Amino acid sequence: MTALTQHAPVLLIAIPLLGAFGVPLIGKLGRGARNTFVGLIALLTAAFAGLLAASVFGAAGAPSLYVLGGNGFGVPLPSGMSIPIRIILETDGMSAFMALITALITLTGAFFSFSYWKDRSGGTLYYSLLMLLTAGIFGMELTGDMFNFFVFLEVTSIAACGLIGFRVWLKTSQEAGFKVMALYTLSGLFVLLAVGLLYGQYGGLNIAYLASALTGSTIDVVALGLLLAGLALKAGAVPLHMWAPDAYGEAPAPMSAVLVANSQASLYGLFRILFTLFGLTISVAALGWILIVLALLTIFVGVTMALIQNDIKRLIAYGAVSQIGYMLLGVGVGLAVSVAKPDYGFVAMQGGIFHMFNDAACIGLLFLASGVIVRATGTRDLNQMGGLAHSMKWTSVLFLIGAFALAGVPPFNGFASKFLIYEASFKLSPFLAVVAVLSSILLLAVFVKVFQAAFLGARRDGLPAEVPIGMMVPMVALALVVIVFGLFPGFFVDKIVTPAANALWYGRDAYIGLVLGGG
Amino acid sequence: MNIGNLPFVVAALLVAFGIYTFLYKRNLIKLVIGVSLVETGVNLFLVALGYRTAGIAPIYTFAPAAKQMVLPTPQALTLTSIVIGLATTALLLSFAVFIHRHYGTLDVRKVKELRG
Amino acid sequence: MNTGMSIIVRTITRLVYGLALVFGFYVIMHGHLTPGGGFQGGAVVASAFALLLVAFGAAGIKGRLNAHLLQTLEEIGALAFLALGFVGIGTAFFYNLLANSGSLFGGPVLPLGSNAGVFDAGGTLPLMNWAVGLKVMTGIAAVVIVMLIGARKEETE
Amino acid sequence: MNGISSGFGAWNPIAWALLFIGILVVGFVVRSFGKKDYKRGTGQTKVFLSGNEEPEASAALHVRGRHLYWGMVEGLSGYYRRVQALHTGILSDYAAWFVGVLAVVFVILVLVR
Repeated sequence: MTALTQHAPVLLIAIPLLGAFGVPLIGKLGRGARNTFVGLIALLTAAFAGLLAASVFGAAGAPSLYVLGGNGFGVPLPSGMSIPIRIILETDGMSAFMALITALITLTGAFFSFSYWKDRSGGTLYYSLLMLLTAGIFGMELTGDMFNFFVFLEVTSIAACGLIGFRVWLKTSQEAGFKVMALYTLSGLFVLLAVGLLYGQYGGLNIAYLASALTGSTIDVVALGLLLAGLALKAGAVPLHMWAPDAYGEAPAPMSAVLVANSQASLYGLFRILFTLFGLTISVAALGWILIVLALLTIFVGVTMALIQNDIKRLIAYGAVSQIGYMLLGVGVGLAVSVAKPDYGFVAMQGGIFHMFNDAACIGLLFLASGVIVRATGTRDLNQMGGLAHSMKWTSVLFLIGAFALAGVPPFNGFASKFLIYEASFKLSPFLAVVAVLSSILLLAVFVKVFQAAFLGARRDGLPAEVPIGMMVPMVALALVVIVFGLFPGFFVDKIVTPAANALWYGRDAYIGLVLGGG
Repeated sequence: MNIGNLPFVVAALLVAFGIYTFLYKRNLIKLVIGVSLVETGVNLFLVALGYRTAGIAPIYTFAPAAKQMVLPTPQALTLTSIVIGLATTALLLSFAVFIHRHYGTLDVRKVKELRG
Repeated sequence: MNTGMSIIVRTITRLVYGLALVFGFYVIMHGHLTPGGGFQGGAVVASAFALLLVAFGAAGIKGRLNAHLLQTLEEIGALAFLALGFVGIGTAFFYNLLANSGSLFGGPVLPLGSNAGVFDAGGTLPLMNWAVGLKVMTGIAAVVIVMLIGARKEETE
Repeated sequence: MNGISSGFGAWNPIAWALLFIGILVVGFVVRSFGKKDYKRGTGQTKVFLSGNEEPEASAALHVRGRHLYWGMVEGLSGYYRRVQALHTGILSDYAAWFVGVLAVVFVILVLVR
């Protein structure tokens, strides 16, 4: 068991990759064999994510190291070297937290797809891309190396755009695929440029080494700007969010949820770079306020644009964009005060990080439910729906749970994290809290619109039947997560969120010291 | 100006041309070319980073024979970035093929069904 | 266009094709000794395939290069690379189990200085080069074939 | 264990849920005081719509998505006109936003450094 736990970080990347390249071969044996294989891979990945989280959170989020190809997996510096040269995976509380999110979303997405994608062709390629995307997201979250971060970023870009444009017979999906791929590539290249700038100055690519060597020169600041803008685009912060509704709206429904996990991984990369790589070598107050401004724009524009959408998936997509803003707000408040480190800064960080998990669970639930609705009615236009609650009782209840949770209605999980964000941002400036609360209320209004338009109304002819059990089980699982995290937030905040926030807020020295020794 | 800085200037120019192409050209294929130009600029920047004056190719057995070797890491980075660029370009061009099939045009200003 | 290009191009292609293949496989085989490796060699081999496609057209190579077979080989190459990573998992992922072991590819590292290099060294590295080379040559060839066929459809529609 | 505290505020969902259930119980108690001698199928149970006839339930009566929040969208039409104009659907504009944000971030970071 300990050996498995020690190898968990690399297995989290290697097993989905095995799945990605194995699926086309297994797929030749038939559909049943393929689905069994994909399910097995998804379960194994989730199990290893659980193992990793158990070991990391068991050690209260202390960082641990995995060196690829070394004489031992914990030896970062070969004899006679002062710079880590091998490929390094470094996991601390934050990485393990993100790995849990990714495992939850990809597992439910894969199992939902078995039923959702049953009567469509091209399933083999679909699962292959899903596995590749999973591997890429895990890679982004676990790597301890800037260049590998870029590589995994591009792996997720390619796999994600393959999935967005997967339905080649749909006009709009091709348009979305081109736009998203072009913007992802452009932002990815700027990230690479920043990596090059850092390498040119310090001669290393390891995050811990770079963090120990950074001086905060003008070139460092330029690199930071490139990284900030590039990753903000991939995370979908306003005004760089225009691709996000296209992407989430046009991808197959379970993949929209995985794309949200992908955006969160980019957000994780941004936080890792701001807190661990740059730390206090730069003006954190200014950076924090840049994040806060982006966050306020994201929250407000996302919600108000969601209000006027008539396409159900595009509407939920704008809702997802606005939730990215809450994470940015929480962590931005934390970053803005991270010199003085007052208590409310840490609370804000907790809120922002906790919201990542909660958002993934309820947005995942909503996208799966929207997939059910679109599949059942054959349209995405809200104006042509109505009365679905007569025949799809369970789906409507699940949708309502997801919508309430996302809008921050107590006692669901969205409220628990938003509560922390409201309280802490109020301490910094009441205006922030006002915008956050107001937008939450607007978001509830948005989902009242969806619920009224799609589920309520008189019984009509040709109402679709309740969804098969294969699609119901993943949705129920996500709804259970939403409710349990809503009813027992204290437990989860103590056990997993606080170590994750600690890793960013206080963990820089430990992160560096683990690789370079001493710190 | 030091002649050794010339590659960096060229890299910056390539990136600038690429962004210009991306922003001001209307044909989707030209947009892909713009992305490729940016990528080439970044790759050139990476390779130029690793260059050492009078350095030799970084072959292990030659190590003591020459004083300086060109840094191998940026070359490995460039190679990886070329591989990724190949995949993204192929994907973008396939999307362009399908867009032309569906929309009958490659004009970026007319491919705007998804808006608002 | 389906019948390929002029007789001059075809004749030159027949001459160059073999050379390109040999050079590509050389680059793959010597990846652990000289600059180059799996991707570069694979790209050279794939360029030979692309040359065939351009010179003889999609109809000319019909039945000789099968996109499905190429994709299967690509998966096998990728899986072989991952399997080589798993070989060393007793120590660490990607650990070079064969290096300096005295078995095949486990030859000793040569002393420094100009020499021809020994093919029988490097442990799992040459094997990884082969895996990557297989993946890249088949992958790029498959991409070229699929895009060519797609473009042809476009023309005839 | 199940509550969270931010140091200046606290949230306990179990206590909230108990309170919620308590309020529901009170509601049912109040409801049980209501009149029980009404007759079904008479005017006593009919929906009162300002004296108008109750329309036949049908799908045509359904308030559809685009009708909801019409007034609010109309009231904010100035804002929506501007914001919707930004989502042009043209890829070059999106990329221009990216370059613009990059420039602003550079200026801020280099100035405050």
